[in-house]
Amino acid sequence: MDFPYLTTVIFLPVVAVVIIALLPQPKPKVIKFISALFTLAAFALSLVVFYLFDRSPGAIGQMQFVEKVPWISAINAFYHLGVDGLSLSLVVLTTLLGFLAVLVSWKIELRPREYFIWLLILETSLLGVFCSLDLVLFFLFWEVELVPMYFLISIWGTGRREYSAIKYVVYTLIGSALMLGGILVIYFTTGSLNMLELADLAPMTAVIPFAGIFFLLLFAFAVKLPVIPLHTWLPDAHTDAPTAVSVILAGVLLKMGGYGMIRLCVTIFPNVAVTCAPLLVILAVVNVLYGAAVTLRQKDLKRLIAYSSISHMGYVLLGIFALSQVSLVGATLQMFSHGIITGLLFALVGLVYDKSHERNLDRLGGLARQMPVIAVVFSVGGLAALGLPSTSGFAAEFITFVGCFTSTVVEGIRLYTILGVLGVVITAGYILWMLQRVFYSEPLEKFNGVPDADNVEKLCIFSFVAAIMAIGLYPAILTDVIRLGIMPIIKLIGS
Amino acid sequence: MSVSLEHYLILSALLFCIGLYGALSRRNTIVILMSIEIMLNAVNVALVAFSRYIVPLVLTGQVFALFVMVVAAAEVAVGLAIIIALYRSRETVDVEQADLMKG
Amino acid sequence: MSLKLELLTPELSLLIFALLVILLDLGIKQKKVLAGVSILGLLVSGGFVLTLWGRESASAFNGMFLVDPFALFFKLLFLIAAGLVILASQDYVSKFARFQGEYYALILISAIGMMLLATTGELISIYIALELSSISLYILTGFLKDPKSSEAGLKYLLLGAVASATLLYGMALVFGLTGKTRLTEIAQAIQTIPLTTLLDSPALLLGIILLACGFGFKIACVPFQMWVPDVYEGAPTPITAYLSVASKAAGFAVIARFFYTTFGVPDWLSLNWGILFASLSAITMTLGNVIAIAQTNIKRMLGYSSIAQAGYLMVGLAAVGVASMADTLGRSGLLFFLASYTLTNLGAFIAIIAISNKIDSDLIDDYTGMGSRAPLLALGLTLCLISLIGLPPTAGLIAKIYIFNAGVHYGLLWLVVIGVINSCISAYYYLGVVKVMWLGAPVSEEKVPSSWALRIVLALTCLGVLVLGIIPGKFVQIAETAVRIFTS
Amino acid sequence: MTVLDIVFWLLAVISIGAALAVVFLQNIFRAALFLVLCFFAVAGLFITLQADFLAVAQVLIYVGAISILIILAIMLTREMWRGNPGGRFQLPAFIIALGLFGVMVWAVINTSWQISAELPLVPTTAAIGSRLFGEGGLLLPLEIAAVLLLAAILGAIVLVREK
Amino acid sequence: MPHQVPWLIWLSPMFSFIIISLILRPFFNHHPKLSGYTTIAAIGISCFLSFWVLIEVLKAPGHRLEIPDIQWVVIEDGISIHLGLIVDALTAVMLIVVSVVSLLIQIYSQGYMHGDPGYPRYYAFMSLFTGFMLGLVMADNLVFLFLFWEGVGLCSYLLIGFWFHRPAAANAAKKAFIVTRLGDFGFLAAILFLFYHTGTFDIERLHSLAIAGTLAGTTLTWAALGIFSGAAGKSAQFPLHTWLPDAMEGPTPVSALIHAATMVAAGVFLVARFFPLFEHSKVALTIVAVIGAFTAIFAASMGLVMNDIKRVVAYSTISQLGYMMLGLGVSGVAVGIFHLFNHAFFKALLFLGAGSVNHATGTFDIREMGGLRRVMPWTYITFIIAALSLAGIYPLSGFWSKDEILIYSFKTQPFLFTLALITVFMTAFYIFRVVFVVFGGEYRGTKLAHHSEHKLHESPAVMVIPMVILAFFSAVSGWLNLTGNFGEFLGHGEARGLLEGFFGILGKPLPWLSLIVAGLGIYLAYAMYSTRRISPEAVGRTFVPLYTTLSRKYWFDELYERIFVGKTLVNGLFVGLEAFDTYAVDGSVNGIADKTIATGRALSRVQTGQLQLYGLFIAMGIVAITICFYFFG
Repeated sequence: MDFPYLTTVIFLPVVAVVIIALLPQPKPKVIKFISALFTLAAFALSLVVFYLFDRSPGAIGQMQFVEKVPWISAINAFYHLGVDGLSLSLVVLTTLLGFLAVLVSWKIELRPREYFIWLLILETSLLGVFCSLDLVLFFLFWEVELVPMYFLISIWGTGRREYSAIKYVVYTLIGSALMLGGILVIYFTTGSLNMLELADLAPMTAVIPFAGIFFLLLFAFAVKLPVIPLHTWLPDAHTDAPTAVSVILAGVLLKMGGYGMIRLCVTIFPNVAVTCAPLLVILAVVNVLYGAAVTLRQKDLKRLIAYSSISHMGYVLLGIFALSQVSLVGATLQMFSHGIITGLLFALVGLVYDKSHERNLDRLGGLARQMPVIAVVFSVGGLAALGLPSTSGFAAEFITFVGCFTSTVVEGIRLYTILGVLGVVITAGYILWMLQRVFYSEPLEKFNGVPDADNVEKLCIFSFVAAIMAIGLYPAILTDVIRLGIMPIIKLIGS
Repeated sequence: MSVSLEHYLILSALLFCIGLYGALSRRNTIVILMSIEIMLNAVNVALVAFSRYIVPLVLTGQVFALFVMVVAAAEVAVGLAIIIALYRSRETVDVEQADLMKG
Repeated sequence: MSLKLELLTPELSLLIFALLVILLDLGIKQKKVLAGVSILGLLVSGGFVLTLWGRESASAFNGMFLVDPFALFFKLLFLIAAGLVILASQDYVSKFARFQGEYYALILISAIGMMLLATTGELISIYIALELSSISLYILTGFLKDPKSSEAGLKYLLLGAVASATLLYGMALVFGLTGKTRLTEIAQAIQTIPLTTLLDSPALLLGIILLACGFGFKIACVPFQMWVPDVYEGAPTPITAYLSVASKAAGFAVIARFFYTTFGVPDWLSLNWGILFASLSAITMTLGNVIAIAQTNIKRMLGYSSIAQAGYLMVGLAAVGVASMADTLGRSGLLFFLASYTLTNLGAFIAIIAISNKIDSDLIDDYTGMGSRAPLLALGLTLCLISLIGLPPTAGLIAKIYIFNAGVHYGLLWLVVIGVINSCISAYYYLGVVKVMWLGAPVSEEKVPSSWALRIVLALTCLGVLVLGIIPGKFVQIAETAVRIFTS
Repeated sequence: MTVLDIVFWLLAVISIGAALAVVFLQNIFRAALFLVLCFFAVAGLFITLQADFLAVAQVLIYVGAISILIILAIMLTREMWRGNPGGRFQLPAFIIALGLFGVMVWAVINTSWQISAELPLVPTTAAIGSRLFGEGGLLLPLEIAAVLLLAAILGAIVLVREK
Repeated sequence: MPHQVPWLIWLSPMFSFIIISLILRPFFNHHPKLSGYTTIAAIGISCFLSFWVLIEVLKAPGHRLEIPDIQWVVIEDGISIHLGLIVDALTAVMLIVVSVVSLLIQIYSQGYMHGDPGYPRYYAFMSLFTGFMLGLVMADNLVFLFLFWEGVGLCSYLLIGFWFHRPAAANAAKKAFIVTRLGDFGFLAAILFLFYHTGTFDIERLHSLAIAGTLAGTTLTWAALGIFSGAAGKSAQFPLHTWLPDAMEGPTPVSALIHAATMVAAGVFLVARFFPLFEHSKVALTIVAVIGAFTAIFAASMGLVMNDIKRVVAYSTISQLGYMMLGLGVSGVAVGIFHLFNHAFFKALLFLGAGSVNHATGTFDIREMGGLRRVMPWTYITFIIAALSLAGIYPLSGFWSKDEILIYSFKTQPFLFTLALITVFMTAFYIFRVVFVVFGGEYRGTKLAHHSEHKLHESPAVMVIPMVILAFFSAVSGWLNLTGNFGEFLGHGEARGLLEGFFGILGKPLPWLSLIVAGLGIYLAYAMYSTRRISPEAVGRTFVPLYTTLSRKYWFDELYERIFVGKTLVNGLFVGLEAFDTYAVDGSVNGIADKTIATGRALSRVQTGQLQLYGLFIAMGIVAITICFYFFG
């Protein structure tokens, strides 16, 4: 076995945690630098992995950078890591946002040591989820994320942070609880926990019907994604979380849901997925339209962005359960794209709030004069969110739409796709309305002297913009890789 | 009708239930303890009866009953000790007043 | 008849040390020595257990005293628990300075009782061993002799006596049906009785129910759980820890062995009590968790939590019942869960002992700001609570996966789903404590000191919790080995 | 109806009556005395069951030790004047006890007991001795019982002595 | 010709945008002029190359050049989206229009935007827009086209909202974007629909499929209508017309370039680009014609009563775009595009004129103007030329293309012809109303004190010269088709001699009819606003309901914004959904949580501390379990 790339990527943040924990009385600056350094290293290494990733046709359906060590032999569980196109894109997303989240947190002054420790652990858990090929390992990483999230929201959050934190935890726990049930049933039906071996499970007698297992798993992912009506933790958690956590939450955590749906629900139970797809597609459209409609009513800037995520993740759901190759590629790209776009938006909301101490849209206004850089970047982010071509938002949504519309698997998918497309118009509505309320019209006197972004912040938000534009202008960077991961899954559906 | 195992068992059950009723309905802790002793005696009746009717040649049941007596003695000793300790601190042996902890 | 003394060495050595402690207490001024001697006794006993580990299973006293990996596993567990409790008592014993010797001796004696409980295979011995451990614990519960402690002792004793009387009646019925007292013989005798359902022999049915009730009292399952919160609250905190961990484990040990050996065949019989435990399990965990939410006293809260945990453990028990004879999963799950739970709960109690001792309160609200007043203790407690919820990277998660594994395997998916949803509910109140400790502003800036002994114990338990959570492979294997004897 | 039967019925009535008296008598001291009576009756029942050694042990342990202990405790706690009042759960306790009794009777009657036709061993003392100490005997519980008594004594001392 | 050159046409302004935004704006902000020069240079290059391309296309067989593609993204095995350029006659014409008008307007803007703090931003956006617009006309597949399509929409948004601190501008920008996006929704749907049926995004491939009849029937109709919906949004056709008048909140050169000459015409271009599809669907084509004709008269009617000079011109633009649609609908690419071509010049000129007037007076309200012919002769003359061209007066450019539309519609759709003819009258009236009010009579400006201190003055040369050039084009651009060359170039035309073309038309009755109608319009305007023989106030009073209806724009804004978006959606349906979300969904979750906690409290009250109760539970448990077994065991 060569260099354990994935293990290194996953545990680099933990190394930083150990260092930070062991330093006696470290200065906040030191902590921040260590965190930044290690997350950057993880990002760099993930880029190396991305670069080394074999894109040749022979690599289709192959997990790469596989590491497999026996772990709990009694239940046949392995420390089994590996990436394919699907997970690789999300790994890169996670390391990128992990690094940027550290930058976003540069101004943290309250208990910085704990804060960065939790943030780094969070990153590790997310990376672990995307790299695990063993169900128990997957579940373990899946659950690890809860603890840091709880602390991060409830200590460093704002507003009703404790309520939001516990709500988030309980919601996720219920989901993962059912997922655990599903995983166990799978294990006992097949005796295997290996995600690769489980692909396209041949019909066999299980304790409960396959559809039951499918929905047990799906529920967990639906909570994360989130799918209406399991979504109400999201606005609360996003709104009350500290900025960097909102970034990660919206940027990566929601993707765990989409990833899980593709990796487990669709891959293991393709036939059930096909049967249930019509229902889920309808839910997806509801997500898109309902989410957008409710977004339009929000008065709190952060809450607005949060609700917009619900709408945007609807496209992911739509793409996944349209069950065509293109739609799945689109959905994955949409996950990536939404990650950086919403990440950026939350980072910017954080900046606006830090500087103006105001998040209520009714009391904001005219900030474009006082913070031009933020205004410009916010506009770019907003436009990307509404799917303007040349941004990643468009590439992702467009590919998703094309995939859905041409899907032959689901009955009536075209109508639903068109309805989904309609969501784009509402999106434009709330994004532009928001931009107008925050930045346009006459500058308000109370915001005089409010500073614009400083250099660290600029570095951070410009990185986001660069990523958005890069993917938008040339999505093939990712789609070529994602496709490799999606193709074998689609073959399952065909069969 | 000749006396049989069932008779002893029903007697035992009756004694057991009287003991139980006493343990659950009396307020005086010492009476409760006495009721529990009745319950243990009831069990002994059953044990000895079983010994007599089921395995008359092996005296396991009787030995069992013997051990029960020992345990009963120990239980009573400790129980009374605790009651006295409680009495010292609370000046009562009324079980209904022992409700410092609840909820 | 050969006594095979070497098989008895763990219990005997411990007994000797218990006596030694009592004797030393008479003459020695430096009471710390007593704790040392007790620990030494536990170590010696543990050493003997380890020498027996890996040998062929053997028995003494005509098969009444069984030395198999299952028993050894539990013996080790009790020894570890007793050791940790004694170490954790270091900051606590000042409250009853006069009786330290008796205190340690009783802990050792009750440990002996529990060890015997796990190791005996005969009705009378089981009964006496049960009483031995119980009576020692009644005494320890009332040890403080303040109103709360005495009240707790009284409640525990009276209810315990009623429960043991019912247990005894159950034993009597089983004895009456079979004429035997050794479990294996009973099992054989039952198979000769021509039965197709339990209703054919109501006495057997009643016997099983009464036994379940008597043992259920020990493990605190619904509806035999109501003593738990009151006793936990009133008892000296180290004893609460001991009760919640060792006593419960002993209960599970004896139930697993008793029911499995005695009522393991025929299958329908096994299924019957399997379903019984499954139903009780569902009610137990739900009730425990739901009521725990309402608690304001941390010991009471942990009391209800331990009821809930018993509920999870009973999933394993139910799986043992529902399972066919050939499989070990339910029992090994039970064992692993118990090991994990023991460490975790002890860890939590150790932290609580340290904190309550200083702030002189068990109210959760008084834990406000502990994160800054006693960061290490708070961290340890947090970790243990997280493990109790069943979140990674702690033992709790693996244990839950493992035990639910068994449940799912034997078609108890409904129970597992109830179980996992219960863990979600439990997050609410466990995290409530965490929240108070880390989020609230401290009432005072005063640090909460703790002795080195306590810190080390806490660190050890936390380490154990983490190790079991991250690399559980080895320990799962041990659990698997420990139950294999049943299959042969 | 044999003599044995008559004795049984007599003892049964006495024991039940005494037990009821224990529970219901308001004078707690008298209740204790009726407990002694009950124990005697049970000892008599043991004799009807050919358990002569046990009967003696019953008298010694229960009547001689336990009852005295209880009476001592009654004196110590000076609670005589309060009597033996009923608690708040009398009715439910009665119903439950009745229910349990019903269940038990149902179980006893509906079970086909494998009655052995052999005659019991008499006298039992030697047999009990060999059952305890002999080959295949119950030595283990005996040893545990010793420890149990030790623990109980220890506990009683600790609990009763002043702080 | 090297293949890369056409790419440079649209990339050159893009580079300009990047240079301005990444280098000039951050580092050379104290030299704002640099950005103007950069833009002008970049667009100059584009303009130059456009002419080159035109020449190449003219020379090329079949009037088209082959440009190699760049693979953008592979979406499925064998199916990939390419970025490629289509360079044919239509492209060439559009390139000329866009680059020339844009270049002139950039030059003009140096004067108009002088001293504005957002000067570099203005030029950055303008570059960006020009780049997108040039790309739009060249894109060879739907995705690429859509990219540019949205890109110009974005620039329109940014430039309308250029003075974002004015709430009206911000609102207008938002409105423009959303309304056009509504149209784009149809366009996007059509793209998906076409791809679903054909598996390709390639425009030429779609053409050939339509021509071959593979793509036909309802499929084709629906696709065409989807495309038209996009076109209608961009070109502000009824019922998506409401955004364009509001878009006048942007700087005037922006209105000239984007909202008159180029972007709004992109809708017309789009229909032209997909004309083979429309051609094969009678229904679609008819709908295009009807919508076009209706929009023409509908917008013109509102133009009659507006008092804001830019709004008059804006409604005129909508009306003229309707004309172009009508042209496409009744006759084909050549006619519609020919009008687009001519319109670009005179309409841009009208806007620049309006800008020039505004530069002098500081207002757009024609009631505040008057008598400007004396102080602003250049503006006056050029404006008159543009107005005459718009009114379709022989031999100015507008005449030629409008006449063709009238002729064709007369042949095929007599009813639409009637509408078009009435529109001619209105057009002439409203534009000359402006001319007479603004330039005739005496100066009436009172409001703007700071302007009255200065003398009114002619605009600087940098503004006037582009106007003059445009005036030249406005006058003569129509002559390009005298010989039928232009039409033939676009694939649809009959050759004739130059003189025959120029004078021969006067021999036919229809042109005379339109000339007379236009003349009447001008005369009426003259009578009402110059000589005051007819009192406009009296007319207004006579037709109060009509006047109100027109000046309130048929209440379409109210209908859309207040009733539909406001009352029905945002404050209606969405409120309901939000309430549902808060109270039903979240409420039930919180309710369950609260219930659980309350249950916990209640149950913990059972724990009374009475140990006998606990004992009761034990005994009860035994009985209950036995009973359960009895009944269920």
